[in-house]
Amino acid sequence: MIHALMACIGILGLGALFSLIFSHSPRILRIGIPLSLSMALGLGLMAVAHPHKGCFYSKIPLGPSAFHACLEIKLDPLSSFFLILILFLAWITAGFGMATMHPSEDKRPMGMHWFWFHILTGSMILIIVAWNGLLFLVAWELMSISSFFLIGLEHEKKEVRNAGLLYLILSHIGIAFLLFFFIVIGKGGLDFHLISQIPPHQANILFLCALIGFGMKAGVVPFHVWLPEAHPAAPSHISALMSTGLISMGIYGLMRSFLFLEPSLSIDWGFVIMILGMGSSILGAFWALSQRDLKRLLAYSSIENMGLIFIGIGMGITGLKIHNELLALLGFGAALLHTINHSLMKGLLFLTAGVIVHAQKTRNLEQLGGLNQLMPLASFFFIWGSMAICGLPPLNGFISEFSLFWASWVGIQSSHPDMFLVFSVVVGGVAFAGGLATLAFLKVSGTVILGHPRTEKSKPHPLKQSVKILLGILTLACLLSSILSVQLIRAIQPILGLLTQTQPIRVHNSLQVFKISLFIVTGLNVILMGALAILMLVYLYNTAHSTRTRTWDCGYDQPTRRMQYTPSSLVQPLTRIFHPFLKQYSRMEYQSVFPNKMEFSTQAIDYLKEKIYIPMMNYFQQWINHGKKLQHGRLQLYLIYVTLTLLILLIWNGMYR
Amino acid sequence: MNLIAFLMAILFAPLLVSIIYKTKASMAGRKGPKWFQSYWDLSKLMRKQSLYSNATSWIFRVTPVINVVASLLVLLMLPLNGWPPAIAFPGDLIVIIFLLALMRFFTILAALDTGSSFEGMGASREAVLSSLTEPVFFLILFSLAKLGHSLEFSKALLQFNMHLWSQDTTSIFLLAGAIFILLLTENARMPVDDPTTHLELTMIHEVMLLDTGGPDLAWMEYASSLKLWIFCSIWISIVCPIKSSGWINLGWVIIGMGLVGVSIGLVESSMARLKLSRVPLFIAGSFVLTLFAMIHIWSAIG
Amino acid sequence: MTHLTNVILMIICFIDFLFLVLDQLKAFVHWIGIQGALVGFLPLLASGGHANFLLYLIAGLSVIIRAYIFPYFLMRAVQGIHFQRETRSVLLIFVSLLAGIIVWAFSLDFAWHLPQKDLLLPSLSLSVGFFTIAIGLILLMTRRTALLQVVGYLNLENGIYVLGISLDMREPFLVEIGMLLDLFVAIFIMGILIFHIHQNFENMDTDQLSILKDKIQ
Amino acid sequence: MICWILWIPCVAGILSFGIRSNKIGRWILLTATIAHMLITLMFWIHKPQPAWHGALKLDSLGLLFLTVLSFLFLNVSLYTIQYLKNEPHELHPDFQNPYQFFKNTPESLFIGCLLFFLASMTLVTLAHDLNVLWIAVETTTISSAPLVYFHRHQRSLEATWKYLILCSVGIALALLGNFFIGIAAVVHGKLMASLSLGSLLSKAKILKKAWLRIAFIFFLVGYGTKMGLAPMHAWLPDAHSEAPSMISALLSGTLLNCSFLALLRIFVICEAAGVGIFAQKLFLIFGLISMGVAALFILGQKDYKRLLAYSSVEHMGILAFGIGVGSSAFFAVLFHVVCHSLTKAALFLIAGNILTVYHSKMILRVNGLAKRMPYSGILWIIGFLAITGMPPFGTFFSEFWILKAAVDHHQMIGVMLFLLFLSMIFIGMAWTFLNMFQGEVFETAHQERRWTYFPSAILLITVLILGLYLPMPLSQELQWAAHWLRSY
Repeated sequence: MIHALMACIGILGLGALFSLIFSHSPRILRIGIPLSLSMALGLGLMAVAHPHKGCFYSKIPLGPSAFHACLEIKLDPLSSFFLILILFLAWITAGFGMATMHPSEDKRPMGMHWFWFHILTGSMILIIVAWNGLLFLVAWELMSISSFFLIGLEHEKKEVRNAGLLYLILSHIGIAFLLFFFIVIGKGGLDFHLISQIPPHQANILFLCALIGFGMKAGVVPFHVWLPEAHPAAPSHISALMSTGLISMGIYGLMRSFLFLEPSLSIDWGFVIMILGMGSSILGAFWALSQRDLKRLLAYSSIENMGLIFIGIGMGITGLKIHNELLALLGFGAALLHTINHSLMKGLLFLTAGVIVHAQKTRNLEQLGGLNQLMPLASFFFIWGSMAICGLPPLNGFISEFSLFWASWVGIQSSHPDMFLVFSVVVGGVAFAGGLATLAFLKVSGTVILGHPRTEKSKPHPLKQSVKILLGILTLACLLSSILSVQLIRAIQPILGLLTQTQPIRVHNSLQVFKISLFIVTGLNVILMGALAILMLVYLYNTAHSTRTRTWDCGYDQPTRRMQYTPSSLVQPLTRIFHPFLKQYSRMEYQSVFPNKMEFSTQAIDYLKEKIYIPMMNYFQQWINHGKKLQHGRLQLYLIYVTLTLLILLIWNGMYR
Repeated sequence: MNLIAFLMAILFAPLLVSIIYKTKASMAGRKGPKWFQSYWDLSKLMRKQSLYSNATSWIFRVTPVINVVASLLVLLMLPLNGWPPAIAFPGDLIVIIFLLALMRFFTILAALDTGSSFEGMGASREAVLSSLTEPVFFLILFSLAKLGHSLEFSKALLQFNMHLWSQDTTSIFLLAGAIFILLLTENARMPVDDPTTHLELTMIHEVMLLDTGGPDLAWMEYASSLKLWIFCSIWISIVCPIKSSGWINLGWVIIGMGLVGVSIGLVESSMARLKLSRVPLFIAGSFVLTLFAMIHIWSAIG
Repeated sequence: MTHLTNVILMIICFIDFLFLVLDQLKAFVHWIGIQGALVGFLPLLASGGHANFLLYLIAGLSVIIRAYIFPYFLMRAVQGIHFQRETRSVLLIFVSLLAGIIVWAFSLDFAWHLPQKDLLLPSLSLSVGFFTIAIGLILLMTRRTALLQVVGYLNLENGIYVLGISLDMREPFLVEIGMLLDLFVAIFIMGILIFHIHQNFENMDTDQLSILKDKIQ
Repeated sequence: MICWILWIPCVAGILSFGIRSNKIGRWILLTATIAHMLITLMFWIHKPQPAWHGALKLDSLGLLFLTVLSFLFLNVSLYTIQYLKNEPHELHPDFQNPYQFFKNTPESLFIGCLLFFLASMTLVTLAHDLNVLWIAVETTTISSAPLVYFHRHQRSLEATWKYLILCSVGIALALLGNFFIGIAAVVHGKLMASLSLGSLLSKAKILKKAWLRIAFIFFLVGYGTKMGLAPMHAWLPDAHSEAPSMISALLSGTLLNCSFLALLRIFVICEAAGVGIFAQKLFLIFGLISMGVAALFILGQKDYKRLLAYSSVEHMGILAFGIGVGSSAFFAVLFHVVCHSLTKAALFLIAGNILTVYHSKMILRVNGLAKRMPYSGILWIIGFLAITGMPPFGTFFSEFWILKAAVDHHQMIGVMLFLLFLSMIFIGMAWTFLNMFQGEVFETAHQERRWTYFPSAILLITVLILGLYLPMPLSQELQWAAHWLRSY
């Protein structure tokens, strides 16, 4: 169904134009944009549903024709997977954006925003289906630019501007690496099917480039700096799309580049990726739990989850290299499962956070509280998402963590003795990251969602019908992707076959045991829910006669709202234990010599950024300032440059002979 | 037959708590509560009227049930020395850990739901400690699985017989020590937490239940006794080198449970509660034991 | 003829050395005029007596422009100027003389390496040409006064002209006229600019012409 | 026919010198440029016969540069007319130094010089003789110097002075290069070839390589000064920042190209004579140095017009790099010439608009373009995307293919440096452009006149279209030109 795919991309392009043209008429946009994205989703589904023998080629005309660039597109199982994911996420987030953004509130026309939104979606689709290096790069650049403009919707604010710039600059640095990668890999021809086998010494450098380029987009730890800045700055539906779809493109790219280089790669890459993954999952969780900003916390949690996905990929690569097929299958499988699951739950969380922030007008966790009493439904969604992301049964996060641990068990059991240690470290790391992430979300759910509102001013805030439906869809999706996990595994089997170069039937057979246990787990989840329901009835009967009163609180006489445990005090024991990693700036303010009012606040800092990147940048800046003295302003000096150049060249020419 | 372990847990879990109390009392030279005092307490609590803070929400209501359901599910997957569990499949040990995490998650949420600063304090401590114990727990269970060559927990634990004992004595000892520390930590036992003190500021687990009363408290107490049983049965299954699924197993279980209960009681009456800032070191001790065990296992295979 | 040519070349060379030690602005203008006149005569000497009308025309134009019009422009530009000299230390003069001698040696050497072809002028002309070019560049690079930079540029152009004549690079008539015209307009504009600089900055010291540079944070 | 395109601007220039009426002068400018454009278009249909004994000849390469020149000049003159209308004729204060008053150059003089500038650049594109080429390039300098000095204040005076002296010295060195080519052509004491391109190319094999190499060095330093290759670029930021914006646009968009064209002509001779590798090596080195220097000065730049000027240095570096890389990059280099000229000119024109509204060239003083000057703001951003080589603009594709050629020719270190410098430049540019574009402003939106942003819009749309679709004739001509470059 090549035509469906082309039509899907075309619709997105048309949608972009449409939103530009009707930029100033929100009423038309309100109909047109959901329509175009729904059509794109439908067409994408059609394209995936009827692949021509699993994949197809086509040539689309793009770029200067004289460069002889016939740009191929292809839909293989890996692409199909991401295609559906991206289209679904774009559809959901666009719906949310339509529902929550009010053109009347700020008078800017929304057309430009939706233009970039369509471009972003379209470019992600193009990346996924691109079967040509040039097309891939074009789409990748478009994705970066369009997401930059989406982040900068409220560019009047300085922090939004800075965040956007940081994002743009870092993605461009990533693109430099990708340019190198695709050009070198495309030496024989830019089309991917022309890629020949790369000699190992080159392959390792190339994979490093790919890792930096795609890692930059995925936001794994040494390259994560943009992520916690950009997500809070962007409007919520954009941060949701970025934190799910956009960073998944990094995963896609990494898998794709792995496929190109697979035969010549050394096993060390598996370890490197696992180390990166562990680093970003543990550090991401650490930073997440010490944040004071709701969206920053979620952003750091994305870093953590990207780390988990990277661990999965690393396991897959290691598995391939030690010829442990099951490990490879499970590693990649866990990575893919977690990509879906993370997208669903992080989408839910970000969108809910958007609702909360929009209603409460602050992202500061210390000021939020008792949301359950103000917006119960949103609170429910948030707790649901938190459960999912903490990997608690019966939701989908549990399934992917289960697969991850299962895969590491396979590694532990493998005949290679050292693998026991390697994968034990992985188990410990993942579990540690999981524990920290749980703490982070306990912090939000416990002190922000539950309890009393911290100020009297907070008002109840009902959700819009459409927002309810969209969030409901995601909520249900979190549950369904857990319940249907066996089907999901079966659906991604062709991808696993592709990634590990294994026959489909062998994939099917190798995964049989895992699928059975997954099936039992699913059964257990159902039992859990069933038992919960039944016992809940018993319990309700049991506690039917109940009264409501004030919190006892050990008989404390006058508890006030301000006395509740705050988010940062909740995690304080941990931040104290790990204070070298969780350096906090604290600031105290008092107003006069005899202070009657004092303020104390702490702020978690990103160790890597503050201690490495910023000093490095400052050093670089000094260096550049020294260089600027070359342009001194004196004509005589400039003439000396010319003469010296001439002399040096003449002398060099003498030696050249 | 597969349900014996499960039924025993349901029936005798509160009794295990009583054993601990009895030991502590006799060490202190008191007579102590009756053997079945825990049961009477539960039934009395069940008959009381419940009282809810107006800060609380559905979380608070659902937590007792989740606690009970999750621990029951775990028990369904847990062998008891020789007796196999009702459900067993590769990877069940992962599910066990996550079910325990689910319990903890909701307990902490319920504590925070009341908006009380005391309970917030307890929740904070519980949350931080559990985030530290979780990786250790994972490592211990995976090491056990490695020793027993199966990700199916019951299958792995069945391997802990004489043969394995004679082969891997050191690592089994180390792991048994590690899991005992974990048992004390997870079940709010003495060097970590003092469930019987009158000072709320020093408590961890109990302070979270300050606002829970009546039937809710009963459910919660029952769930925590089940949790204690869970850890004890894991410990017994490791330590006891004789596995048989016949009635003879009953003897081993009784001896084992009695031993565990008594030893917990002994620890409780001989040790003072650790300073809170020392508790992570206590957990680190468990981690170090596990690490040594793992290195031992590695050197054995490599 | 050769002797005459050599004498002229030596005078040109002498003027170059003079430029290294002079400090009176007006003297510079006078001497560059004299040099221009000498350079302008060279084509006639190079033709070996077979000069045609066009050659006379070009030589005439060249002499008029170089010896009369350029100095006139420059004198106009510096009229009413208060600073009449560019002061430099004696040490610097010695150093620059030394540099001049070294450059002279190099240009003698460089001229040796050129392929031996039929030169229209004695072989000394090549060295003198290069030397004049080098002195022009040195003037441009070391002098602070705008006027002296123009003198340096003219010196450079004279040197190139000497080289061109000696190597028989004479072009078709129109091309040569075009080159002369270009030079003429260039000097004309430079003169105007010097006038403006003089008006705007009180003196012609180009130290003041260094506002435009990249600011450092 | 070929002379017409030279004489029309010349005559128009002389006319406008004589006519004191500003209005007629502007009409003369417009008519001459339109006529120029029309003749150029006619040349596309059929190429004119050579003139002046083959010294003037239009080949594909020349036609390409001529078209860019003509198209750009037309747009710039549209802008210029609007610009001149808004300029005060009396003494007015300098906005950077309000205690100083100055008067503009008389308009008739300005327009006359502008037309001579056009004529001289046209001559560069047509010249097929190294001497004529030299005269033409020298003429471009002296005809543009008064243009730079349009605003007669101290800073522009300084800029003009530096421009004039530095470029004159450079061109003088290029003349020496001509002489050395002459020496190279001497065999057995006899001059074997004249300095016309045709004869040099046909007798390239007998040229002495050693002398040709020295000649090439002189040309590279000489014309390179004019082209703005680092480290000879120093006049460029000063002149571009102080000239009126449309002049900066012309300098960047056309003048630099002309010098590049001159270097290309020399390069072909070198290639034909067998010192192509040597020349390419030098091109490569100077390209990278230029990009590096540009990167150095673009990072943390304070003045947006200087920033654009340094960006021109960078792009000249890219062109030189491309030539240095090897024959498979020639097509992309020529394409890059087209795209860069149009983009940079558009950006300078918008910079002029910004300057008239904000009265400051300081980047920090300018923010919130998106709201205060919506049209210019959006064009500013589009220009940013185009100049930094973002798809789907033509610059992306040209840079991509230059890079690809470099990889294909195993210039790995070059490729890495290229990418490094491009990233650094992107950082500097992004910081500047986006901080100017975004931000809160409290003034109301400025009413923009249509002809202040139309020309740049046309130019940028052209770049966009070139990125998406390259018309057949243009592509053909580019290919022929690239073929001419590599056929010797």
